[in-house]
Amino acid sequence: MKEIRYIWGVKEAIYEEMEKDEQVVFIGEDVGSPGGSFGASKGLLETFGSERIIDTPISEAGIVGMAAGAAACGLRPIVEIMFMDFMTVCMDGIVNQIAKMRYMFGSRYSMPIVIRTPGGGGLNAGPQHSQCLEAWFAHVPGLKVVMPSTPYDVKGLLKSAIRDDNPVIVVENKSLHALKGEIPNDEYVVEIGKADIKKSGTDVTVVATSRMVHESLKASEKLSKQGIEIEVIDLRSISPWDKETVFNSVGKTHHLVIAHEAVKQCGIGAEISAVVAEEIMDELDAPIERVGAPFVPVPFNLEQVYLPDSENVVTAVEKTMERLF
Amino acid sequence: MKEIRYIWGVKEAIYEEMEKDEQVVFIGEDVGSPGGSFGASKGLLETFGSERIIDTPISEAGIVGMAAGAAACGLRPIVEIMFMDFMTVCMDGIVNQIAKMRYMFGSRYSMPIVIRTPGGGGLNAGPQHSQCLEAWFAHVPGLKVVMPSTPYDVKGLLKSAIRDDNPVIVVENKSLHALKGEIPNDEYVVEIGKADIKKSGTDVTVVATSRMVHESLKASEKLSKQGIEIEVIDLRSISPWDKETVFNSVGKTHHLVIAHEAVKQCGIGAEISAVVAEEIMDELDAPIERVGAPFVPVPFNLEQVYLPDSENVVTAVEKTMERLF
Amino acid sequence: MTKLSKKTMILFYTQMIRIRKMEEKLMEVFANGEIPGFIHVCIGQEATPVAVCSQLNDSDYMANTHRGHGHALAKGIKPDMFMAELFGRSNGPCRGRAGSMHLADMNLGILGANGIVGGGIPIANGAAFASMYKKTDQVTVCFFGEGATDEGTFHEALNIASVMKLPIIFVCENNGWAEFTPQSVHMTIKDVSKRAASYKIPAKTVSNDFFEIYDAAAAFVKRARQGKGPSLLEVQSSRWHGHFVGDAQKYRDKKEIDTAMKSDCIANFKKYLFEKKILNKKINQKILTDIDQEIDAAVEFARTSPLPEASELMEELWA
Amino acid sequence: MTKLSKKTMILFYTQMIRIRKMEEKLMEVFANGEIPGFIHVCIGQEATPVAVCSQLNDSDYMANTHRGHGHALAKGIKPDMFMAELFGRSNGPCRGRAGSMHLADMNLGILGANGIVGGGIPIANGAAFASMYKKTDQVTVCFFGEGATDEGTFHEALNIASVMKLPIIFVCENNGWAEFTPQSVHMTIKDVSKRAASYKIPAKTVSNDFFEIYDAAAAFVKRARQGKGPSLLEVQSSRWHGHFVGDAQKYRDKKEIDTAMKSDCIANFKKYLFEKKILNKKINQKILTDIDQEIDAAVEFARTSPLPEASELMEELWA
Ligand SMILES: Cc1ncc(C[n+]2csc(CCOP(=O)(O)OP(=O)(O)O)c2C)c(N)n1
Ligand SMILES: Cc1ncc(C[n+]2csc(CCOP(=O)(O)OP(=O)(O)O)c2C)c(N)n1
Ligand SMILES: [Mg+2]
Ligand SMILES: [Mg+2]
Repeated sequence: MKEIRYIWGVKEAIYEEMEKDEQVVFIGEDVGSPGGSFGASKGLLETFGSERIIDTPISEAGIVGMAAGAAACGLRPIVEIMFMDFMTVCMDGIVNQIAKMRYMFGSRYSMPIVIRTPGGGGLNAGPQHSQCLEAWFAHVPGLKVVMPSTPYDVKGLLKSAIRDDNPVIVVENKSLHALKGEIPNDEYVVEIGKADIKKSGTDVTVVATSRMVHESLKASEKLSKQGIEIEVIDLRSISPWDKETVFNSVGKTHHLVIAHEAVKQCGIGAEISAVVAEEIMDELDAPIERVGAPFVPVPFNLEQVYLPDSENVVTAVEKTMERLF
Repeated sequence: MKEIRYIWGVKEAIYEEMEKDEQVVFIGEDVGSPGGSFGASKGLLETFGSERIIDTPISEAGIVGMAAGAAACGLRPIVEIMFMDFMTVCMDGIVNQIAKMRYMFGSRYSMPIVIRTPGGGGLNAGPQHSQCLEAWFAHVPGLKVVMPSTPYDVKGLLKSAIRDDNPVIVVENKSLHALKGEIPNDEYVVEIGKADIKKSGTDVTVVATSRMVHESLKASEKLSKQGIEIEVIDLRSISPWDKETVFNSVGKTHHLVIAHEAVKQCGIGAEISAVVAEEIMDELDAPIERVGAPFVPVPFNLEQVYLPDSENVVTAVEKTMERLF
Repeated sequence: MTKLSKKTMILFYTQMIRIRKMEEKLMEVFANGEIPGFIHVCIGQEATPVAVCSQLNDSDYMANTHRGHGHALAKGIKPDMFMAELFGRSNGPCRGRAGSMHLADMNLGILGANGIVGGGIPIANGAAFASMYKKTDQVTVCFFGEGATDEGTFHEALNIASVMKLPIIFVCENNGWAEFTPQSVHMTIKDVSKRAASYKIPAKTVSNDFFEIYDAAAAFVKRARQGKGPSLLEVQSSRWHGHFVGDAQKYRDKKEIDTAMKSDCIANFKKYLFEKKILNKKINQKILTDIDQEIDAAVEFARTSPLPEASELMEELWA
Repeated sequence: MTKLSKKTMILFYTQMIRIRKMEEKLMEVFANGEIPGFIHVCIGQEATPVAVCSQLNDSDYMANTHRGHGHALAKGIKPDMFMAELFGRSNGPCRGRAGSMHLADMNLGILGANGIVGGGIPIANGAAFASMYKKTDQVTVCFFGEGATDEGTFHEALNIASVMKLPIIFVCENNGWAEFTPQSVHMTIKDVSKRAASYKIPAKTVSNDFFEIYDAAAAFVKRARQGKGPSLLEVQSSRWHGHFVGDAQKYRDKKEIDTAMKSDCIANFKKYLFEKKILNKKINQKILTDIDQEIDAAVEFARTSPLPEASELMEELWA
């Protein structure tokens, strides 16, 4: 085992897969000699050269479209979109082209594309650099969406994403980039679509994504002191998401809280809540609670107030415990 | 009363509001002398001239951005995006700029913009001309989203949208454009955020949007024959949506089906299902059922199989009736 | 002017005729209600796809637009396969899921028509990048209309192609109309080729004359194949019919259409062949008859091809 | 060269000094951790905002970018209000919700800095359209960097401005760098002004010399005010510091920075003023001292301004 930072997990995954497979190329703004705005490609240019580490103009739609064509012709591009908020300038490429090309062209070829992008707040970067838009992509058939929360998961999931023959959106969280964690020295991957129980418990299931996994773990410590043992499920993949793990846990705890950083309305939490209520309503001893950001843009100054945190998880857990039929 | 087509309701709303308020302008591709791809602006150029009916290049991002600036400087632009699928090429303008400008600039001015766009299938127009993406916009704080289903509603809601000092996305459905319906001769508006009970009933609440309202009404006829009286609520606005009307109905029927044309995952149905299950779970005598499109792109050839219809509503209603606690 | 063998010229003529007759037949079967959705025909513009695609090998790539029948046929799709796709049949190259507006066939390097104006231009770059990366000598041709050059993707893609020196030829078929809007309403320049200077890309504007297009395309394709980078070819083309089949063109001056029809790229080519005695009435008649038969057979093939099973809907979203 | 009164020239000099000293102070307080988020300073580029905005009235509009402090100050924002916004205080023009990267003040025609590269360009068109529509003689100035001209929005917006003949002046501050990437990596042309030809928009490239910028801007603003349409002004500017404060510019040749610093737009202007005896040491010292005081006061104002209440978060999303 070794301890690395989250962003190094990203880099190691790219590095290892590029070494293994010549068809993998990495495309983005400032990803060459600068090594990327968050350092994900530091040193990669030196190893793989400018043919495989491609520094582009500020033209996200152009980049994503190029990745689409390259994938259709046999390459396996990884695209970095510097901030998730910038996905708004290349939605056509992602949604109308990449997500649909395989299916609409008769399922005759594959579209192995990874789009990596950091979302979320934490840098006081304001309304146009802090959004969590993953639910949009989960609403689009033909895209897989993962949201790793630890160095271990990001490395393993990114490697799976690169090997996947389908388009995968990999959503990082800026505030996790510096997070340290252990990973094996040997090669490993994390399967897309599998959740991970980050802490087991018996009283309340907390399904969390990305940064909110850590907030839920923090909440867990506080709640433990009150005698409440929550089970923290790190969803890891939001499309497809791991119904089995969630259902098993709810079947045990009979209480569910869902926590993400995105606003609640039409977020992935709504989907999970809906599916649980539809399919295993009888298992619930109390209404499901969702934790998410308030329904306003992310303000530059009040980010700390804005961001959902462990306190919100504690409150939601307590609320769902209030009532026992 | 008079009978008009849905698309004429659109035009009448624009016409009346442009007559009343000089600040209203209409911007889009082929909207001038051609009168718009679906005829929404037929004849408007003759009345209002090319200063107010603005034919643009094929540059959706440019158009939407222009509307943003114009609204910030006192105009009240209505933008036509020809197909909802093309919203993908102008998401930045809508999401990062229009939705946020008021709030992020200190709530010191208003952003009266309407973006009209037809979504949905029905024309066999294939994967890039048939999508229902309204949930994306409902996920964005700062946007209102309406989905009128009748000539009456579209005229009234569009008029409200034009008068609203906030950005409103008006989602039409192409297959409804030719629909006829009665509207008053006198002026009226329909309030944004208010649902409409299109048919009352006692057994199951069916919350539907847009075209699925009509499918639900069709389902209602079939179900009546089996002795099941559904209450069909036309949500009309999806952000904000009318919790009160939905809750009242569920409080009466204790059964809920939600029907929309978009795919279920992370659709607006997930949100409604989640909110109902969270806030009034005790009212439910059976799990909520959602009706939505299958999780694949809209194929050119199998559109009829793809589109959710009255049969799906019937099945969902029957399923939710199977179980009575 | 490039020297072409008689046989080759007859072949090009045949290809142009095939496209025109195919479009005419499509208008007919569409009017019958046999084809769902909407279709955009390229009658009047046949010279460009044939002149440009004749420079290409099967392994070269081509991306095109909603008005894409001519390009697909010129790039080598068989009429029966083509028709089956437009009829939405399961045996079409896209299993009928794509139809006219998204037709693709990677076996022939056809990257796909596109329902999004400007949507295909960055994708074409990707194909060009892939072949450059693999160090093959493949080139990519990307067709689009003058209307598409107002989209941001046109700009981004040409800049990227220039920076990366991609082996790609951008071909703008300037037919003067974007749906119901004439060029003068949506841009202030006349020659779209001027836009290439923003990226230091060589460019040329040619008329709708087959040989002019052919020569310019040959030079640009050669350039790309030699690794010298992208270029932009603009053809002053003309659209005879409506934007889509069923559009009565009420917005358009009859005289303008008449003028366009008078300088028919096919008629001019035919006249040349007759003058040069490459073609005579008899051969011409045979060509027309053969193509009629071929097209009738394609329609019949499509009509009798299996409609998709409902179960196909959910098949193979994922690789 | 335009004739300017001594008083005016002193004013311009003062404005440039104010911007530079403000940026220097910001680097200091940012390093202290007093300003959240990140900030982009425009040291080295001060001539452009001052020369351009001096052509404008309060009622004229201006849209700018992440590197927007200079533009906002030149367009008339008071240092204390400016600083309060950057400190995230409730009494800032945007209630502290915008900060550096989105600062706007519609009372001064400041449409807003923008966190999205290229995001502000179409918005500026909208302001220009509004004033044209209302038949005022307002003009709009839109600032952006050379990196932004690779975005599709640049292309779409310039084309629209041309077609609509909007009263707008596009000003590209070409500082040679987009984040950590030099211009040559992301475009193959040198003069961004060449891109205006795609839209038949008059354009000019000038050096970082105040008077050159001033004269070119004056002509273009006059043109716009007379209803003659849009124009593009490119300034060959230079960025002395990192992309954001804290960026150590390891990717950049020291010599290049030294060269840039040697042709300092402010030093050159000052030299001219000294030579022409418009400025002397005494006046200069007073200007510097006054501005130091003004800036200190602004920082003090911001520091002592109220932090937002948590309850403000949910206030007035809707009008
Ligand atoms: C992004 C987008 N905007 C608008 C449309 C609608 N549309 C389809 S074709 C067309 C005109 C295209 O004109 P041009 O590029 O000149 O091609 P032509 O039809 O003349 O071949 C438009 C506006 C679209 N399909 N996609
Ligand atoms: C759409 C988008 N892509 C990327 C970025 C990240 N980014 C911020 S500033 C910048 C460079 C801009 O360069 P330029 O336009 O030359 O302006 P300068 O910083 O030199 O003033 C980039 C890439 C962004 N903010 N928005
Ligand atoms: Mg055209
Ligand atoms: Mg720059």
